Amino acid sequence: MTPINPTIPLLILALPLTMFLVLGLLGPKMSHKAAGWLGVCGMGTVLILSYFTAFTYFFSGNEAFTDGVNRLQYIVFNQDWLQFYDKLVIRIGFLLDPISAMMLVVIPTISFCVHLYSMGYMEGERGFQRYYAFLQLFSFSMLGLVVATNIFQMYIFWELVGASSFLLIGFYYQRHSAVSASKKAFIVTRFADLGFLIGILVLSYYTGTFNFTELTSAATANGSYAISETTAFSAFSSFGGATFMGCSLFSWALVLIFMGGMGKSAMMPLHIWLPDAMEGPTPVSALIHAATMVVAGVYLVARLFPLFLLDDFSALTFVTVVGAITAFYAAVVACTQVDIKRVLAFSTISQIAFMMVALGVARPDIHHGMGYMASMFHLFTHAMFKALLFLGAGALIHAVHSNDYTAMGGLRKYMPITHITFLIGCLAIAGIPPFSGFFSKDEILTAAYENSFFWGAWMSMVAALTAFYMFRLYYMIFWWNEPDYSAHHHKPHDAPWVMTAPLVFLAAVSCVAGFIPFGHLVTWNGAPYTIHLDWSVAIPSVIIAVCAIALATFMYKKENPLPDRVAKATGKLWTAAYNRFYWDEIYLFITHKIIFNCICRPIAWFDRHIIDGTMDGFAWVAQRLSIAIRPLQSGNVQYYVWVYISGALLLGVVTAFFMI
Amino acid sequence: MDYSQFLAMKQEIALLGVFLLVFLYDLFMPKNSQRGLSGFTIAIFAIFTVSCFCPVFISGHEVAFGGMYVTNPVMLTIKNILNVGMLIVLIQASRWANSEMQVIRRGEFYSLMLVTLFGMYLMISARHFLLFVIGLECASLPLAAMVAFEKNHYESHEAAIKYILTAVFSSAIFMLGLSFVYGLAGSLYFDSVYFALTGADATDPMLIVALAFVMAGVGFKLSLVPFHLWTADVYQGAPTSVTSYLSVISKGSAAFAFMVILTQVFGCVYSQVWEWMLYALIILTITVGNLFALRQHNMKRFLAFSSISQAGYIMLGIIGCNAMGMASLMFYILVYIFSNLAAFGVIQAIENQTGKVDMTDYRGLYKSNPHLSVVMMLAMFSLAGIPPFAGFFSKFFIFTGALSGTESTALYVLVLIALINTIISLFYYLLVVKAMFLSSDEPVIAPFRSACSERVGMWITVAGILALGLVSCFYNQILILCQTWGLPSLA
Amino acid sequence: MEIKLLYYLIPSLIMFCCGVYGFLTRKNMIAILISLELMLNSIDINFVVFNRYLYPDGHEGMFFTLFAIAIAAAETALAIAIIINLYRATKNIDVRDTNKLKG
Amino acid sequence: MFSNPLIYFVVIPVVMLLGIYLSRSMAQIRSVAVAGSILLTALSVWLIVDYLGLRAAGDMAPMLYRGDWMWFSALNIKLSVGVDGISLAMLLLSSIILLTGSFASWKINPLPKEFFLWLILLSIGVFGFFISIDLFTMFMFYEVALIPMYLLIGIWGTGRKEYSAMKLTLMLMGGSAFLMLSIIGIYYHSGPDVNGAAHTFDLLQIAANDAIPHSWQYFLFPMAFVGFGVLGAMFPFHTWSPDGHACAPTAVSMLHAGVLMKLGGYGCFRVAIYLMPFAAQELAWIFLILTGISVVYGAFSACVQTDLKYINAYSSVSHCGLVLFAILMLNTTAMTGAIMQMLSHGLMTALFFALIGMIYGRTHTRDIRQMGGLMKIMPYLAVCYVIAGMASLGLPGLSGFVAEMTIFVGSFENTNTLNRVFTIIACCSIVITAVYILRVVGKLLFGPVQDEHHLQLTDATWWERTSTATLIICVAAIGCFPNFFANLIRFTFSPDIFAVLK
Repeated sequence: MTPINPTIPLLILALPLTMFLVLGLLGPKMSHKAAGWLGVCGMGTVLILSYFTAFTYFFSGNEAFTDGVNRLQYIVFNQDWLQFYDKLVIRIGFLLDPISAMMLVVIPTISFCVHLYSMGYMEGERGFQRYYAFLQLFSFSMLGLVVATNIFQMYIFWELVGASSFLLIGFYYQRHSAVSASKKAFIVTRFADLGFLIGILVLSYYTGTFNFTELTSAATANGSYAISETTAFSAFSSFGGATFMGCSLFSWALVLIFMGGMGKSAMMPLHIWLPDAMEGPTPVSALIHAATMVVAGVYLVARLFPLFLLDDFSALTFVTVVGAITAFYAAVVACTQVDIKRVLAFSTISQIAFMMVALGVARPDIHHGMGYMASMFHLFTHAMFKALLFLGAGALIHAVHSNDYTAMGGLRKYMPITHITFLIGCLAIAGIPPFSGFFSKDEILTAAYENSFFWGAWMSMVAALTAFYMFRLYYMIFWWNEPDYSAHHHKPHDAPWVMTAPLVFLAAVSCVAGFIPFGHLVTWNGAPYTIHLDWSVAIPSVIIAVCAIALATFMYKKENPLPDRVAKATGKLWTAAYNRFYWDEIYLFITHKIIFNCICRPIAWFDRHIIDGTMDGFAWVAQRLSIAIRPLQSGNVQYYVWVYISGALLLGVVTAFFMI
Repeated sequence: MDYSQFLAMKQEIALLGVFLLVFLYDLFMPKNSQRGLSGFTIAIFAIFTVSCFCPVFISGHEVAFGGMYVTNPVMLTIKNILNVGMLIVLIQASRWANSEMQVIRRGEFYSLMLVTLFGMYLMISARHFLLFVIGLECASLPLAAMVAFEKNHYESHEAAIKYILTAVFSSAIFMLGLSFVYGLAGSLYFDSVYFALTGADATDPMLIVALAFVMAGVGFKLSLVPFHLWTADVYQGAPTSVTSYLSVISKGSAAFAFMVILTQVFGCVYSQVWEWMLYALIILTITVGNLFALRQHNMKRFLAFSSISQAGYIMLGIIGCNAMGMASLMFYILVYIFSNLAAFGVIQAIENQTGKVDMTDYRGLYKSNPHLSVVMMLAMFSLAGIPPFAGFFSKFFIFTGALSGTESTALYVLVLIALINTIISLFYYLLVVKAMFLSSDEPVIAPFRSACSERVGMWITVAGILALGLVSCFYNQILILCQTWGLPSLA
Repeated sequence: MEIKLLYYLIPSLIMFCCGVYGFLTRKNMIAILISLELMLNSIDINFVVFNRYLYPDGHEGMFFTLFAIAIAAAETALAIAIIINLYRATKNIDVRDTNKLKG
Repeated sequence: MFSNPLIYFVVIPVVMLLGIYLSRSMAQIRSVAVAGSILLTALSVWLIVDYLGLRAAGDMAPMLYRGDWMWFSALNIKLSVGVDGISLAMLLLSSIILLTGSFASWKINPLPKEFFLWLILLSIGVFGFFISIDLFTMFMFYEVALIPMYLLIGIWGTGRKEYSAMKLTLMLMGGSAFLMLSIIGIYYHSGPDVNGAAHTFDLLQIAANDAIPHSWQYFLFPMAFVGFGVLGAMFPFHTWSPDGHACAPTAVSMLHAGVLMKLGGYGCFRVAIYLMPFAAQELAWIFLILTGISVVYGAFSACVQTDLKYINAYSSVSHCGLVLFAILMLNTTAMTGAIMQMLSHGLMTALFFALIGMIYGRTHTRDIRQMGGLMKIMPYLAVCYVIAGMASLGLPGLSGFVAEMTIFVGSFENTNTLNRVFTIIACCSIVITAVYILRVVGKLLFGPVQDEHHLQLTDATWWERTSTATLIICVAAIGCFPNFFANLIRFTFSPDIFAVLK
């Protein structure tokens, strides 16, 4: 008996794709409402189907999904798509395992919320149908990514999410900023994907396969696959210890693959696109740039985690270092930004870096590879509360028509629902119990402390910063000083139900998600275990968070000159943080000044003047020669004869000279 | 003396018959029926041309006058090719010959033309240098008179002067070379010379100089560089009909004769001596001809230089020194006759109508005279060697012929140089196409309908351009003949 | 004193060279024609002496010479006709002025 | 002779020529062109289906639908036809592009009749080239395809058309000069034919004989490769491409970039590598460097161009460079990828040029600095342009991705360090491609409208929609079902057929 009807997973992928095509091709002929509800209904169906699938996976107890103890990987279908040679085949398939099942919950949930929310947020926008088409395309790609059975399928959908992200960031295509932001997002992630691609090439060349099931897991008796260190080890040993520039090729492959993840997940130094990506409509930011796509990098590392483990931990160390630096950097920058979406964007970067660090510090021998679980847990909870925050921010922007929080303040009176849900989001991200963020972040910190005290302390510091900037944001929006709203043609008010309903729903999830027994569901090798809160970590971190919140309250609750003074006191540092430590400028310098002006232009010049000039030069030489020999045809017959006789003699003499 | 050996010369005798008929018609017909002369000439020459394909003329290898004269199917074929070309020239020339200016001299024009053709026959069939020289002079001296035909044009006189002086000078050089050959070999029979030279020291400077002089003498007729300088001036100054005759028929016969002399007389000193001389001549001819042609505006002068470089390509057929080379050479001549005559046909039609021969006058021609310009374009493409026109095939075969049976890298390099030169030639052929088709200017030449004879001439040449390559039997037939009958004495 | 082959050949060569020199330097076309005649005649000498000295058995050289003389005559006649034609048209037979066709 | 289906690839265009010559009105010309090209497309589709059937039935001959007719018996030149999956794919590509090109030239002016005559003459060359397996015939058709370009660009082009047309023609003819020498050289070292002749032009026979001495291969291989490489826009012989494409009329750019440039790649493997495996192995590195340079160089050059057609022309240099690059990797996967890249690039670049032509026809400028916000004015064309761009930068689901990935995976199979290094360099081109494509898309389609007058412009007409939609469907078809095409192609690249793969 098949454990699950393959039609359902197939529909999960096919439905959004169909919707995309329908909305894309017929959209212009539809009314806004029709298109919007079509999209919402489509996504609703996908939501139901994927919940069904995920719950079947987790709770049906079918022997294809679990051997009684461990959770197994199960391939629902796997269709050949492109064969390179006998073994190396790209397949399009559907892999069910703990993390993909978890993502099957996360993605449609957020996506559905965003679909619904957008009905209100995007109302009356030009290109409404297009917007829904792109949302469907994104959902399709993201779902395809997480259920990938092989690394190349992942790459395919990886590219597709990149493209749909590009299209959605550039939705307001008549705005310069939106266009350049979308371009930046695409190109930066593209650059990262180059690493990913080369990593895939290296990995697949040596292991001879793309399939996750052949890289990290071994087949079990009933057609499923279990994570197997032996398989991973054979993949590792197929490299035969080949090295390149002093490092093993295996490390290179993993680091390059991770580079793809760095791009998508906005790790330093490839993070620069994410803050700019906020140019897209806010629901898009919630869906793509907070909850789903940006965690693809984390997901990728989690997917290949058994391989990462084998690399003497050097690749994992790399992951940890990158994550830790990014987390801190983004948190610091978030403290200084004034655009609420940017604050949230940097907060996202920082939180994803948390997940990366969690993966980086995970070791199978420490609490059953607890970091892995914590990372996935945080991914889950973060998706919920960050989507909540973004959607809340969207509601605010919808109300005051500005991203800038200097245009906000005291909104708690006007927008109570938004206020409460936003507060829940802030509390969750700050790690205050019993909100979900507390649990997941606590697991991460525990894992970090288990790995080394340094990482633990470092991440605790970032957690404190998180609490601080989130509450800074919160106070600046909802308290602080109330600007003159009479300039608007109406007072700010709560959004229509299509927008508030998702907020309430996500807030509710954020409240309770922490109590999900994640350790039973998602672990690196499928072996369930029970999570115990480590109070020695939890209590100090709660205290730290509360202190940070208190500081924020002190500084930002009421309008006061303290923040300005702090800014002045920190001087250059504050300016640098405000300017995101000039990363954008550095990139601009490299791309425009160096690549454009020092590579592209010289090459174009070289092509036109040297290469093409040579070709034209041949013609020129021929013409010059033609002019040069013209006097030969002087018109004087004596001259002709002179040439004739000397030619004949020369012919004879030269030949004779060479012959004798 | 066995008079039956005259029978071997039946083609020459028939041609003489044609000549006499034309001559007598001109002499005895009353003045009022003189207008019929050109039609009469064309008619009987056409009959002659067609009948030359008849079995009565086809024979095996025949020798007359103690080996001075030889004929065989290969020679018959080259003569037939020349006949066809001659016929087209006659048709194309008839409008010009019928013009008021030429009426009184028309008879001479046709007679002289037939005499030159007779001379060429002799050049082709000669196996003795005496007969060859007679043929050569017979072919070139009347031409001087023909070049001078436009009595009222100064250019015609100047061209004739240049032609006759250079021609005599070159025949002097040629005969000086022959005297050396005679001194070395003791005979002027081709095969005797061949045998005499077989054992000779190839490095004998006398032989080399003799060879150089002989090559210069025939090279003059072929207008090989550096013996070519008369060509452009004469082509430009001569009446266009004469120019077209000079550029194809005269050149074709000389090319064949050149091959015969080099391979059958000096064949034994091939690899040592004249191979390198020929390489030099070919490279010079093709390149210099092309370079000169690049900047010409007068169409006749332009085609003169183009024909110089074409002569260089024709010479490539000699290099192979075998049947395939010979066949390629003959095929090249055949195709070249058609292509070049198509071009001259258009030039003549336009010149007769408007008196314009400058390339700038051709601008926008497609708009006013689409048919003429298409014919011209086909001619240019064929000359440039663009498929599917015959020129492509002839060029491909001439290169194939040149490289047949060789492993010599030098030869490949030579062919490569020739090939690169085709790019230059393509450039200037395209200039004509560009003037006619691409120019957005208003056409200089008003629309007109060309004379019937000119149209017939163009149809024939266009048919040739289209069919000669694509229909394989022409080349196949020529090659089979050459394999059977050509070049018997060569290794 | 025996008269050697070379004694003929050298004057013949000198004659030829004179002819060439004349051709290249004279302005008058008639003078050029005379130079050409010199060249042709020197060739005749060549043929005759080669025949006489080297190959006395045959007569090929002699015959060739006869024909060459005839050809030379024809050439000269034709050339003179053309020169006269030109003279009628331009009243000038300077070879260096007949250079309108060039380039 | 007429029982062989392949002959109709030449016969139909010849009949079309006649039909167009006799046409009296624009409508008749169009209908002849469209009907003929639909017929050709149908024929190639049918042949592909039939071909796959024959292969499935176990026909292992390297070429199917063989036909041999002696032409120049003296030189053993035959009119031999035969196709394998690759030629079939190319035939399909050509007929589709001819079809869409006919639609794109719906309103060609002036001299529509002449335009179509030349266009179809060009296509005769292309079709003939792909069906021929006799070197001479192949070469003849190759040149037939080249020369109509001169008039097509010179008469109907724009800008510096006379200069560009001349440059293009002369450079391509320069390439074919090398080619001709190489072909003659191959002929004289080909070894005997089955019919007893000493030499042969038959590709399969020459490959089977494998008699070309190694010393000669050293000489002939570069000649052949450069000869075809010029048409394949190999660095440094690519400069005809930007000027030529920029000045050519729409349909000509389409056909030229879409099909004619493929003749280069096709010839490179079908003649140079197939016939001279030894030299291919020994000398591949030289051309690998050149084509590797092409790939990045073209992409970098495209980054700073401001003329739409120049951008696309340089992008073609880069993409076609990738074709030759992959061919030189000399393994099955990469070579399969090369052919897929040919298909992909053919369709995609034809789409690009069609769109550029349509945009140019409206705005009368191709300078991206003078345009902007076209998405608002002509959404259909703009969306098509984005799709073309996405295909070009290798978005999965469109053709570029599958082709490039096959190439990269295949190239990486080659363990040689030089090949590896160049593979990675070539991979970098996907980023640069993204840069220049997005730059254009951003400037041209997005952003505010630059020129007030553009607001009056209309969106695509029905024939333009037909043309672009057909191409997009094809691009997506390859992108979504790559295995079909890969299997069609891969058969030929087996060691049994390609000696170099042993």
